[in-house]
Amino acid sequence: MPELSTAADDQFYREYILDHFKNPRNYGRLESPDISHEEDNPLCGDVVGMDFRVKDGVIEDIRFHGRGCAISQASASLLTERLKGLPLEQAKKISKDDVLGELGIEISPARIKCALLSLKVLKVGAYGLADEDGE
Amino acid sequence: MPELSTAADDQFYREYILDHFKNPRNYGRLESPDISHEEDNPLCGDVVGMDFRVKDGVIEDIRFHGRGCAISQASASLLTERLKGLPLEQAKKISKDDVLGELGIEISPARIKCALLSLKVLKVGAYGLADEDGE
Amino acid sequence: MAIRTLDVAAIRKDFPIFETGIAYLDSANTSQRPKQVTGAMMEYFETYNSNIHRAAYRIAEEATVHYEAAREKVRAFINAASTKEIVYTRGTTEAINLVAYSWGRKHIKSGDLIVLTILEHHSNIVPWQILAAEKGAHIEYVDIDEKGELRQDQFADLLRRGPKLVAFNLVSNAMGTINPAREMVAAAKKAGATVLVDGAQSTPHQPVDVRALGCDFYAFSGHKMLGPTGAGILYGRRELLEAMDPFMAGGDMIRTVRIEGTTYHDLPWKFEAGTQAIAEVIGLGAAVDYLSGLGMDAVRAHELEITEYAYEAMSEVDGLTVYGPPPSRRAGVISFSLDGIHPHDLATIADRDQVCLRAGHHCAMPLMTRLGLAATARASIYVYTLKSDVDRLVSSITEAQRIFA
Amino acid sequence: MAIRTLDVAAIRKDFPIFETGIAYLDSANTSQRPKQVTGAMMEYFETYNSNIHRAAYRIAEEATVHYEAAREKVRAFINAASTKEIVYTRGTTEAINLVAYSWGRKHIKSGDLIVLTILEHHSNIVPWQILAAEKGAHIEYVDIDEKGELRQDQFADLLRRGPKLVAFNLVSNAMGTINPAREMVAAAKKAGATVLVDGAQSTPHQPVDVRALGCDFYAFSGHKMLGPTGAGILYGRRELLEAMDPFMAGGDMIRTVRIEGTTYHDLPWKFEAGTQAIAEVIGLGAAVDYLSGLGMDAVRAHELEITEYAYEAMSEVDGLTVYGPPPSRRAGVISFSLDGIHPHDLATIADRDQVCLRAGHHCAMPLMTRLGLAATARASIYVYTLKSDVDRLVSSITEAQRIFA
Ligand SMILES: Cc1ncc(COP(=O)(O)O)c(C=O)c1O
Ligand SMILES: Cc1ncc(COP(=O)(O)O)c(C=O)c1O
Repeated sequence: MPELSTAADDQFYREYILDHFKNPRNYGRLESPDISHEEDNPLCGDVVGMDFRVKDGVIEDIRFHGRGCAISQASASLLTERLKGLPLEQAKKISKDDVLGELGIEISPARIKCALLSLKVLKVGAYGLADEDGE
Repeated sequence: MPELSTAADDQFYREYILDHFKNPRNYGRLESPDISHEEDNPLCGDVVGMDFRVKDGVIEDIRFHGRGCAISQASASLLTERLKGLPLEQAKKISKDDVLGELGIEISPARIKCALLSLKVLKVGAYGLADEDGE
Repeated sequence: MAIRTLDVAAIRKDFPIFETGIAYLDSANTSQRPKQVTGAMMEYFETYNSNIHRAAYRIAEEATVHYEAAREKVRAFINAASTKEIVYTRGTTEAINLVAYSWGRKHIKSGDLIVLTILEHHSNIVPWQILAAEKGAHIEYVDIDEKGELRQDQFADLLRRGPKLVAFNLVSNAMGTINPAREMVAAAKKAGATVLVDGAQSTPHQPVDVRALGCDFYAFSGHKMLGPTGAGILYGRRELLEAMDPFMAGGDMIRTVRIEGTTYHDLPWKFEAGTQAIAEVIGLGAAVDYLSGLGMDAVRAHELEITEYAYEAMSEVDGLTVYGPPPSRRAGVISFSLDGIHPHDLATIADRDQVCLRAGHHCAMPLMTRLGLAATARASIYVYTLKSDVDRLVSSITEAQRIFA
Repeated sequence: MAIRTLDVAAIRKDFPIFETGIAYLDSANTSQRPKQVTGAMMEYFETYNSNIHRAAYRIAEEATVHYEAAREKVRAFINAASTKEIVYTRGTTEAINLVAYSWGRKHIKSGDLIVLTILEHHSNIVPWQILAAEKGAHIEYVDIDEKGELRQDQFADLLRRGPKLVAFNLVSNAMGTINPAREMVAAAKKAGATVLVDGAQSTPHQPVDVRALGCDFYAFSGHKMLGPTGAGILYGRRELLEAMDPFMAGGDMIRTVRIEGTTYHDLPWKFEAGTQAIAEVIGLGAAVDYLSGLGMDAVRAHELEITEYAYEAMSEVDGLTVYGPPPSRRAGVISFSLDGIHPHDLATIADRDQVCLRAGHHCAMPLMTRLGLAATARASIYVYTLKSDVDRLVSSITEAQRIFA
């Protein structure tokens, strides 16, 4: 059998991922946000939405909401931490690898979509980039 | 491998089958026959037709024509020999096994249709029995 | 007649994959395949590999004989009247699409009613949605009650409106519900409908008799019943199949092709265009032999035993909800959810223990929407399932609860 | 770049069937399959057997990875731009029917012209006949000249009439003619037609580059190129596939299914409804690896050598007529007839010597009618064919002539 990146390693549900899942940062909604966008992953039902307040090109405040698996929700929570206070221009440069790297665990192909859902919300919502190849 | 009836035996092209193929009996057409019918086997292009003269329920004269492989033509020739002078009522009783038996060789599944084409001409032509299951 | 019991230890020896140590609880998705099935395919590949129907040499005749012998095995297995009623397809999905195209395009008209159920697999919904949109027909879905069983009162009401077609599964893949198919077919026929039964989940797991069932069409997949991928069956009553136009066209399904026009072959070959999945059909024949050898009553009895065991074990887990009816009225499918733990996370944790569990919508999104769920976890069983597979699942669940506590 | 030569003795060791002693001269019908292909299928069955795309455990991911890796192999093999353009089907026939349904039903209108050739296989005729009859379109067939090559003058005339669709095979299975496909596609595209190329006989036997070819659709079968039965390919240019409706509907080809309506998955999965022929696709991937390893230039060179040898040997037989062009312009297919001996009788006699020869209309009845023949005998070759296989054929022919003298 070829080597596959696999979820079957003990690191998968690392403490801080579980922590972000159970105690999501920046969770909730903003009142009259400048940008608000939601995406879902119909295959597993994960939903992530984000509200942004932007001032002088900087993400001044951010909240996310949603439901779904630990990966999708922890990944959204982690992303909001990174985004808060970031110039939009820099936010644009956040890549898939950045997000996966931040999770710090091997994500199996079947769970990649969960991990990247919040990035999709950012890309499509905050600067209208349709993530054309989905994944 | 399971045992199959097979064409791969030395008896297949027995002398008298070749003889019937090369020197077909009752070959040709009848003038104003009482019954005339033709069938073909589109898959291999075999054609057999028969003309019958019937008097008092007896096949008084018969001719066949056609083209195709040795099996189909020899089988037609053999069948006409058997039919000539036979009451129609008895002709009706001729079965597949009779025809195959008369050929006296093992016919492989792929060639059964060749061997039975002339019987089909008899059944459909002489007394309108659609041979509903093909072979 | 006493029902034999399965010798599961002996059965498992026929499945080399179990040497990997997996607890395979996803048989409703696709089953494992025994050596007898792959061996029949390998025998074809290595000793008489050739095309069927068209050739004039020994190994091709042998291939043809095996290919057609499998059809007779399938016929006997579901008690159809004739092999003319057994059409090879890739699986249930192609079988249903064949009916939607060849029967549906001809018979469904504007304003016609098609009755489905909320329990259906996408393969028994989407082809009808497309057909209905094309023809201006409309679809009604029989709902379920709180036990996950079809609302027969509603079904009766819908029948009163004279549907042209009624299509439903005998067993739901998403909840395991065994529908009262015989009664439903009888009522639908009485109402004048043509009836298609999706047998994808029933054929592998219980005795099936299409004539007793009385339906017009019956579809199932080989890969869910120990056969290889790539081969499945459409059963159709002969009069209906005779009156239908071909679905696909090409080699082998024709009698004569002329520039001026074409005539078609007899049943069942009229519906089998092009080179078929020969090795796979031969493998399916071997799967039918294998199941017949076990006895379908024994298969059902074994599955009921494991299902009851699982149902009980899982009922004892705090925060675990099982969907659908009690074991006696369900097949070996247990759909469930855990408070606070997403099914995908559970499946990933189970996977660490080599427990193969399905998580998702099970290709039954309308049912999920109806239940207000995005996804469930699903354990499904078969002839090779052990009680210890269930035990392993339960300990994965416990482990997940520990992690997510 | 020097073309490698095939080590046929080594190749034959990969095909256990040759231990039976057959001289297999029916590869245009279906090829034999090497251990590498059946081995890849067995590896799936025995170590990671599971369904794809839908599951959340390791072996299912492994199955998905292999299934999609085969798509990339096929893409590279025919030099398509993207794996989105590679759709799995059962074979050439299903691929062409998919286009006839999903593209044809939408684009072919009353009065439209469809151009085919008299060299076509039934699979590239009958779907268009049915479509034309349904839509009130009509079909013209490009004829052949006395050498068995397409009459390009007539093709040019037909193009002037602005056909909507042009469909033809790159290599004829009945006569072996290699058509000047690149020029024909270019001319047809210039005339505004959509172009489908039937690659069933070209893909296995010569290098293929669909982008250089420039066609819109290209169809072929795995089982003719060392792959298992049950898996084939439709290549389609992305814009065309994007704009097409799904062919079959069911599991896996959807994004969301709701009672109110359904949205479809991205390419290529939009066209892959239901459980696919997973093991077979994996086997096809292994077949592509095998052929790529040999090098398609080397494959063609070997076949040309054997074809020339056979052509010469058979030209020396009294009363033997070979149909079609000289070896340099034909693939490894030799269609012929013997004076006074029906092809079926010849095939039966050859079979006694374990020589596997095809006899019949080769699913090309319009061509047979055009040639005034009911059937021909056909010898066809592949990577494993030896000159001694040809010698055995010639001695079977001599034997038949002795018997029928
Ligand atoms: C030129 C050509 N087209 C189409 C086909 C049909 O292929 P399949 O039977 O694999 O669908 C064949 C082979 O039989 C062929 O030779
Ligand atoms: C009830 C039901 N119907 C239809 C299908 C579709 O079967 P297949 O994917 O083999 O075509 C399935 C399985 O996925 C099923 O469980």
